[in-house]
Amino acid sequence: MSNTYIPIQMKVERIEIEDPDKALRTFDLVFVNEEDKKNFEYMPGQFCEWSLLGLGESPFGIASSPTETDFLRFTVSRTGSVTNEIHYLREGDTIGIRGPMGNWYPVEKFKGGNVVIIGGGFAFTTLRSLIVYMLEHRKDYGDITVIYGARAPELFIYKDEISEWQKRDDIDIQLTIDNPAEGWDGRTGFVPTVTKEIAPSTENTWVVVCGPPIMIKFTLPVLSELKFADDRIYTSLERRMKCGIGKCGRCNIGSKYICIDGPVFSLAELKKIPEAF
Amino acid sequence: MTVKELRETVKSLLTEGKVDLVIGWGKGTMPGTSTPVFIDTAEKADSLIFDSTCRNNLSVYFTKDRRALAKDDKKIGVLVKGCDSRSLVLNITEKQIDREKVTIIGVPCNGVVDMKKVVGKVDGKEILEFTDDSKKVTVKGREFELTFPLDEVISDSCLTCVRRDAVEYDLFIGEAREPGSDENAYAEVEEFEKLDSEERWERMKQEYSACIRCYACRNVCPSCYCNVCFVDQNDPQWIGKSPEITDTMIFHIIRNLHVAGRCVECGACERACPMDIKLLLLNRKVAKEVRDRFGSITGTGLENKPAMADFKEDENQDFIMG
Amino acid sequence: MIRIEKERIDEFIRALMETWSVYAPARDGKNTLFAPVEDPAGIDHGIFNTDKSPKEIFFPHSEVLFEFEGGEIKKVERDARPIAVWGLRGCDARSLRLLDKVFGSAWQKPDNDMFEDPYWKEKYDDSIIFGTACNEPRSTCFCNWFGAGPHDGAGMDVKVVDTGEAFILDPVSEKGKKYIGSLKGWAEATKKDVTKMKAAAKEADKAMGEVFGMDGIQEKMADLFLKPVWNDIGAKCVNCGACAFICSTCHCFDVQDEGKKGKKGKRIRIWDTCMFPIFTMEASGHNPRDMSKDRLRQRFMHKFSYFINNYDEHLCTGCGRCVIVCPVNLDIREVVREVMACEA
Amino acid sequence: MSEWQPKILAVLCNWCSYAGADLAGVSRMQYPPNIRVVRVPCSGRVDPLFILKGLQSGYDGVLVSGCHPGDCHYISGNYVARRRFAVLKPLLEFVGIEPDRVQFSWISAGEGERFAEVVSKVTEDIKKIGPAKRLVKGA
Repeated sequence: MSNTYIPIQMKVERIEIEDPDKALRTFDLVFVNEEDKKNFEYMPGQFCEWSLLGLGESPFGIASSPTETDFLRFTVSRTGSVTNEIHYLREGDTIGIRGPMGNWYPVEKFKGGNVVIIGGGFAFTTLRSLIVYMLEHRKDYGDITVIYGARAPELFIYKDEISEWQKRDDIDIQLTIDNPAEGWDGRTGFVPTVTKEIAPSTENTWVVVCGPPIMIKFTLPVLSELKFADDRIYTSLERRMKCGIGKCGRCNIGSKYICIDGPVFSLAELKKIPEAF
Repeated sequence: MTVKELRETVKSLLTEGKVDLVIGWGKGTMPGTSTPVFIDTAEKADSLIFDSTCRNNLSVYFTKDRRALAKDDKKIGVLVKGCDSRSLVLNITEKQIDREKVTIIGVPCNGVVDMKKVVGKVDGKEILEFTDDSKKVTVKGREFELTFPLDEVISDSCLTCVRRDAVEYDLFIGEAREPGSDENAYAEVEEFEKLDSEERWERMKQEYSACIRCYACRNVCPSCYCNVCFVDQNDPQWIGKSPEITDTMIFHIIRNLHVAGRCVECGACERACPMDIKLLLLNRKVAKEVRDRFGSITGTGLENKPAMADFKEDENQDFIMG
Repeated sequence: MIRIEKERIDEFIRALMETWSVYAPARDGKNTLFAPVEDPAGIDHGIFNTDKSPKEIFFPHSEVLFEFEGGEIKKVERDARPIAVWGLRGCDARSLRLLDKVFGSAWQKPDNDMFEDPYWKEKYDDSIIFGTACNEPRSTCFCNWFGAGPHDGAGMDVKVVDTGEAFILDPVSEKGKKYIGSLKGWAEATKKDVTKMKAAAKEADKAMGEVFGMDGIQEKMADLFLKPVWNDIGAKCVNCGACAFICSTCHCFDVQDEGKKGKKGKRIRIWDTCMFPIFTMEASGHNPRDMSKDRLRQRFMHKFSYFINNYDEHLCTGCGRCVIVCPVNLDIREVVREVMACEA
Repeated sequence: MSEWQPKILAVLCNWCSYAGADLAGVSRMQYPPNIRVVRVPCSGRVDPLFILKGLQSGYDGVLVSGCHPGDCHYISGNYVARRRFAVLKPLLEFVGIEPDRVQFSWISAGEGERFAEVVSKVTEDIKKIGPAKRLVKGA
């Protein structure tokens, strides 16, 4: 019998520091065993439990796209004891992960439509996965618009990649920071306001929102104002998790478990769940 | 005191607008039980009771996350036995409750019944009816009816209690009695002290190995009101969460030290324990030390500082290496 | 159906112990629980519902998921013998069924491949349940609210009825029939036994309280989610975990590592409960269920609304343990009554 | 066979006892190498949890030492600590922890010699009662 509680072995291949405070690090992991690599199939929006023996586990969204077959990418913010320890990892260290877990952004449904991606801060991880995936299957999708906000210019993650995307003409990247800053000639203002300014067309368009709860809370009404239907808006939820397989009860909201029924929900689904916000 | 007096008093307090809410006891769903009730209209006051089944210490509702209750502008009345009033006094001295906002209503207590003792009297048979007065208890079951003195079935904490009536109150229903002498209050502790060290450890281990870590003892305790209890801290996590004996013992020892000089020995923890652990023995040991060493008896005066927050320069320090 | 005279029950259990690891009601200090049987004489056949629920046989309070040393992971092997449980009441037998829906594979959501829990399955799948019919239900029992009764055999492999002088073993499931069929040297139950069994069942049914109708409770609960009724119900709750830890169906758990990083240690799962604030407290300090009443509501929503939506049953079997242990007498039956009486 | 050596946790206040330990070292005084020192700002900082955690994780004894009464750098830290220990010690004995397992002392910055004596005494006491078994996790 397969045992989903037992982590698989991964090796840290590359580490990148994302922000000047060194509180955000991106890790590229490679599989230690070829067998695990073969069995590991995932989609943008799914997550993994990082498993540090002796410390415990923490869930993180997968930032790499299934089209990037060589590695799994995660970006981890330092907040608690597990993430603190993760920040001490060096290239070459081995760690365990369990996953992939949860559902994913409905990329099949999005086919043939336009997609607006709205993100904030370091919650951009699974959105990166989604963008890379769609760029790889570019002809399946219509216009792709990305609205990405951060508190300050240096707090965007994946900066190099974003500037590469900005050079392309098949994706519209709109960056915004909270307050004007020296050397920044892009947009300023909070994500909900900027979304209202940009006012993407609802015509055959899907929206994915992922960011801090406060951003989501204020962006959703803007989208409704712009006349996006509830079943065309998707977001990703977060709760404290342990088992990741719908048993331990921690991430239970309404009749759903975020770890197996989520983390991706449409606004239409969320409106039926008490406690979702 | 009659129940009628009690209800009438509460009713007039509510109708005269002297209080907005009264916390008291109502009839429970099983024979020999009561349940906390929150009375905010005069009509509801008819559900109030007071008898030997009123074992909850209602001061607990002023602390915990319901501390909002005490901070609201609401004027709150609360029914208290002797021990409960001491909890209130402690919470007032610790600035958790504003004395001005609380109306303390004393009721005469003759000890509260420990249902486990009652069940023991009838060999574990189910009790279907329970009646009591200030002297005796009568229980009925399928094929039996038995009457015995109240004193034989009251909680251990009540057996040695010398402050059965409120030490601080605005109103007292009936006549408040003067406290007795607590000279022999700790005979049980002294008995245990006589055992040798090995024996004490084995008994403690036996007793506490039943703990299921439900924290009912902590949560019913009016003195235990930290926002985040040390046992719930997880970054760093001090104590393992499994029912392993050393983790369990450390939880209970530290909890006892946290309520040292703050425990009123009401016995709410012991009565709340689903595993029937004799929790109070440790509390009483600490209370005895606090009384003997620092001359302090918790919750007996609004002007007293809690013992562990106080000190004297020339105190007995016989336990410090010479 | 076979008949075991009471004097020979130890003999029966001893035979069972040859191939099975047997659990039965026993007294441990002041409390009663299901304990591994070392000597059949130690079984207390007269215990009403054990103080601790039998879920811990299959879902221990603290269970090692695996051990580790450095980076190596080693699964702990358990006793290879299958488990037999003797003396389980109907309510508890049905509780195990409910837990099997969550952990095992007795039931799966139609549109969702549920993960199987290997630690549960390795114990429950091969087990055999000898249930005891309740001859004297108590005033805290309310199994009849859930369509069951004191002599109900659901969730059991073999139903055992105490007729006074003998235990009558009535196989319920295929597994039970096979086992009883394989036994030799026991007399068949007589006509008189059957009459006595029927009389006992009738007597027990009579002793139960009135059934309270719970139709539509899941929608009702959902409609009342934001209503002030929860403030009233939750006012007296002190948020301890006594009800959840004593409950035969509550199954939330925490996963923790014990030991030191890079050294020897183990990953364990431990019972946890939605009643504790720490249950949902996030690393940022934000707690989605911050208030006491939010947590109390979650427990009842799970039992009487969410679980029905997911598994078509209440997550409660009416054993009455929580009614007995609750330190503030917050009676689950009263909660249901209050909810059902409330206008949405 | 060599004699069993206990492992002892010494929690020392920064201003007096730790300085006393320092002096003992600088003056090249001999004392048993069984202690592992944790420096805290004041004996008032010593949470009973530290002591129990020490025993639980396998220390055979715990020594807590602070400034003499009246000498506290924070005026009254050691007075408050003294009350705490006055309750903790009998309570630990009550549950069956050997009396000598956990000890308290006052050692000033100038008492290097006394520090060496105290450590020797504590080590001797604990050697007499043997390895800790009660309250040790996994024992």
